[in-house]
Amino acid sequence: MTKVIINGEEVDIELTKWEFNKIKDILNREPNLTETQMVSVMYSEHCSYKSSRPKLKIFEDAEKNYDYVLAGPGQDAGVIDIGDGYVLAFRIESHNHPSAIEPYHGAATGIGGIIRDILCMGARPIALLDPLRFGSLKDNPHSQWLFKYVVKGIADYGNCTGIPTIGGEVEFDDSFETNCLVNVACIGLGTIEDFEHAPSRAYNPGDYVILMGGSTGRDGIHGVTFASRTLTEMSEEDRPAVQIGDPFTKKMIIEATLDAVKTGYVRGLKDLGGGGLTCATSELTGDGNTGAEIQLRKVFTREPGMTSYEIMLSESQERMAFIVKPDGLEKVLDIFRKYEMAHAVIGRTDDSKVLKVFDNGNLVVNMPSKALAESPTFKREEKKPSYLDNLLSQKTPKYSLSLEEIIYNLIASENICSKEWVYRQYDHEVGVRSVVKCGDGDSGVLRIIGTDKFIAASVGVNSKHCFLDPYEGAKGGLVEVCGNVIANGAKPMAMVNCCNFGNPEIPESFWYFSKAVDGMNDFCRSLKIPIVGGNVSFYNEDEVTKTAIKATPMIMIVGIIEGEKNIITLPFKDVGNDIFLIGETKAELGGSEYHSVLHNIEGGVPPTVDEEKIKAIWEFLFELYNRNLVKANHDVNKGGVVITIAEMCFRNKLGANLDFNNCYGEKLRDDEFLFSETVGRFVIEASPKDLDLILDLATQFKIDLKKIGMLISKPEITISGIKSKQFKLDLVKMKRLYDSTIPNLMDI
Amino acid sequence: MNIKIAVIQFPAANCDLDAIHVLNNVINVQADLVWHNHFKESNYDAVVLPGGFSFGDYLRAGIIAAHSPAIDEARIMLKDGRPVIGICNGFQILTEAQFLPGALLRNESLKFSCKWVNLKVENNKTACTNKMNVGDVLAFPIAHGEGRYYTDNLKELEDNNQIVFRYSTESGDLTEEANPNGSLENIAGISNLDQNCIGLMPHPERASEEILSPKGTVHGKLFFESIIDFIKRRVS
Amino acid sequence: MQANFIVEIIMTNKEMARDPVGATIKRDLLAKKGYDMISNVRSGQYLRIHISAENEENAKEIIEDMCNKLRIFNPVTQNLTILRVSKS
Amino acid sequence: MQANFIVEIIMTNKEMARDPVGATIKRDLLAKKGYDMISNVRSGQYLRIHISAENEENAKEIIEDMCNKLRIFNPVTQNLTILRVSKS
Ligand SMILES: Nc1ncnc2c1ncn2[C@@H]1O[C@H](COP(=O)(O)OP(=O)(O)O)[C@@H](O)[C@H]1O
Ligand SMILES: [Mg+2]
Repeated sequence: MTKVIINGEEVDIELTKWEFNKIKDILNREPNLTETQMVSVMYSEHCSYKSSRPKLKIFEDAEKNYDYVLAGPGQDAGVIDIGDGYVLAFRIESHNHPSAIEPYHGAATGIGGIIRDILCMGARPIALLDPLRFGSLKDNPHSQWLFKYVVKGIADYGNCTGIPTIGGEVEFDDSFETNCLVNVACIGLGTIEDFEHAPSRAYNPGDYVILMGGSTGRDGIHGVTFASRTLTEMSEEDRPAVQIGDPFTKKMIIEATLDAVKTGYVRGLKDLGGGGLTCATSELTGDGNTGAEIQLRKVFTREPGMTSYEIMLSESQERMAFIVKPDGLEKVLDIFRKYEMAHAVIGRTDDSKVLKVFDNGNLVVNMPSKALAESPTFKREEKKPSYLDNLLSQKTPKYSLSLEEIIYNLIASENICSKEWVYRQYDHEVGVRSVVKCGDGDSGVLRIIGTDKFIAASVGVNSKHCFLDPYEGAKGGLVEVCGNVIANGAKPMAMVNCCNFGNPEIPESFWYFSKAVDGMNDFCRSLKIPIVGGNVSFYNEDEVTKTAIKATPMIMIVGIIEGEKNIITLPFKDVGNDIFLIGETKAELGGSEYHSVLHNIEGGVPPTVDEEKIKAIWEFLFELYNRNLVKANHDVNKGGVVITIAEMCFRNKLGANLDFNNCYGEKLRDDEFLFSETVGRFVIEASPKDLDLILDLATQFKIDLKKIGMLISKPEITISGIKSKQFKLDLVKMKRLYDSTIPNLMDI
Repeated sequence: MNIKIAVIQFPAANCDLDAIHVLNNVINVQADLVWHNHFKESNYDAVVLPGGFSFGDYLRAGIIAAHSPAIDEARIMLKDGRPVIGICNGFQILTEAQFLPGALLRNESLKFSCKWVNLKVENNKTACTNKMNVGDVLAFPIAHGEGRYYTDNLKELEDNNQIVFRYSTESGDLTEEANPNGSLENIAGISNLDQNCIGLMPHPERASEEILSPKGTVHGKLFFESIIDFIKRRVS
Repeated sequence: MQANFIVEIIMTNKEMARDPVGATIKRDLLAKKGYDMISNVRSGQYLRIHISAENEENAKEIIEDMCNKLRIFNPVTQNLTILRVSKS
Repeated sequence: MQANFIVEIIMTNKEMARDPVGATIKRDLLAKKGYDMISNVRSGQYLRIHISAENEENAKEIIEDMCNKLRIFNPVTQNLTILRVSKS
């Protein structure tokens, strides 16, 4: 907080002295209160990325390097061309802080926000995904409360707007107890034509600026950056810090917006999110190299007596700004009338490159539009935390339980057990596109109706791995999430990420961010995956204990499958088929579920990534797919290979005889092999008649592949070829444990 | 003959385009998406009230839509025997508009539930079951939070053979486990006395194509083909 | 002469239609222990309506009539209670 | 000495927060049906709790405590009003 004198009155602002002086330089005069507060919002970390922007610069060249990338980082959403005249728009965003104090509305408005970002690109939102993090559920009513209402908030908002939630991920770890993570992703489907004629910019002078949707209230102003006492006489308790979502209005906005875009008269489109009208008007004109005159009192407000900066800064939900060609005004307004959506023409663009806002004839804002859109940046210090070396050198203790007891424990653990309790609450089928549904594959697969194309999407990252090594952990996250879409037959096309970290002003917290960005960047460049967007959430740090969340660079991958016959699913299909393990297993138990569930330790060496080997495995898998050799596929991650195989057995009530002879050498212990979380491995099912061909191809592609067993009709897994004596697992029991963990904790 | 079906777009209906897709592209009949304020019954042979969250389900699922002018138009169709079909939210609207008896209450679990269930056909004389047999077990998905059917007049429903579908096991048993929401007597769908108005909670439009359905079941198609058949027989 | 009133109404489920919300809170209480002094929980929907009317009686009448006509409550499953009418 | 009481409570969104349910009922139902004497509708949840307690004050306290502890309402966005405590 800085104290400055504006109009003879002392006010607290979030800007530094330096920033405040910079505005004076730009304006060549003293800014007034409204202007100062607008700048202070636009320069906030949330809107300006002032800590992260220097680092994120390395992501910026996707549009240049990949011709199918139509919009890269910097736009409201990444957009790729998928052929046949269609584009996909997608983005992931965090809504952590609001959800931590009001899980239901916090999560719901998170969904509302991400939907608007996709809509801005002129695309119809067709899928949502929701990677989440909470403290451990067991004996923790607070975590249970957050989990229950975050899921309900997402469900109520997503279901009502008719967008299927096709996937997600949940991890429970005590570092998230006070700072839960609610990341939400949305995918939109549009045509190239609609995308091109409705950019998030106002390029043309003389166009109308229209506000449409919910009314503007005082809610959310508090959520931005500055002290409230200058705002209104209302006391603080009277003012909700968290917004109330209205999915019904949102659904109407989606339909009205898409209809309006179809007319061809909409020449610019922007949602009102953080920073409200200030952010929308300054970005539309700043990026479009135009200016605008805005009549503030045309904005329809919910409460009487709102001041000019309250209107400019309100973050009321469910609003969109349109830039409309003069000759299409009535056509567009007719659409809003049909849907009975409140709307107002609030101004016009011009070529002044200045944003002028009038309040009843008084000029209250008069600033170059670019001044707001381009904020200064900060270089932050980074330093590797001193505790890491100790943690990394932690050894895996000897185990005392039997291997089968360990596996029963693992499958029932919160991070490995079934997440059906979550996805049953989401309508994951509305839209009649969901071909591989929640639980049937590693990713959600949607068809593009009218083509023989399918898209697959998955989200995730392993926070425990990233905590020990953010560079390798971020890469490992990419391997896993790409692996998820590949397991369903899709080629990874593009990535977006959501960086969830602690306080960037603390060098140790910034180090995590910096290393994770490097990891994502290096991996994506070597595997040729464009990074088309991202979002940063800092300050996920407990102020009392001064501890940050485990670093979580959340990753979303969107992939494409050409042709229905190339879709692969997770469940094992037929008795007698062979089971293969692809990829070498290393003693990588650092940050594993085995360490935390069985030994209650967090350390050890986490998995590292060898890009060359990963690439070879992916190419090999696509070769198998081309030849129709794969009946089922699932990537190996938390809990290790036996857990993976059990999950594949459940659906069709099959079992497996496994023999791990030759799978690992003298140096590895049984637990190091069985519970290793080495990334990039897959378990596949294939017909025995193809055995020789598969082995030949594996040699040809120089990849590690072992036949490890066969499918049987009895619901059990037998394991031999290990150093200890062979043992047997009861799959009926495993399934019961797998299914009941979360319901037992949540549905008391 | 040139059959025309209207699918009503209530504010925040969201299975409207899905129903249009199936009717137009799978069943191959002409189906129009009609905004609820613009609907005129005289143009159509049947009307479908699709799933979704009309008016956000605020106050009670279906109640605000039940006051839409589209319902007055649909009432004319109801009276002269043309099919009036309500799927999910459409079913809720039909009960709130009193086209069908009873009410749909919050699921016993208080949670929204999206999953595939089995339905036993109890009456194959209705406008959307005439291509099925009594006792057939169908696979349809559900996706609702307020689907618990309740009536204070069960006996009348049973006596008049108005129960069309019940939740069952795969082998057709009407067990408690097979009941996904606590509905009275496992009721999933009912009809009016004339059997031209049917409401059901499950989604036939999500079960009308092979690629979306469990192996060997495309039962939603039978539902829509029955409607077409009923229209043809009614006209001739 | 018109004046402004507030009419508050409550809609609860009839006994036969059950009340899972109330039942769940009750079950929750039992599980949490220490709340065995609570023997029953019933839930309902609450609406507060601002209306201009001639007098309290008239305000109440309009709302009652409206609730019946528009089926603000579902008579098959719910009971309606007019909680109170007050000057606003 | 313990006696039986009924505590009735109402949870509503804070006054400054939106109430999409109330707003929609007013705009899309009441206004369209000609009830333009109604200027505002706010919605909420109602609970009626049977409790055994020492006295009214004590009954009230237990319920307030319970609503907070069990997170039956969230003070960030909602208000809790004890409507009345009565002997049962
Ligand atoms: N938060 C969530 N929302 C929706 N679906 C989820 C969520 N968490 C998990 N799922 C679904 O559960 C299934 C298994 O998830 P997960 O265990 O994370 O997969 P994996 O086996 O790839 O690790 C997937 O279909 C996934 O999309
Ligand atoms: Mg996976």
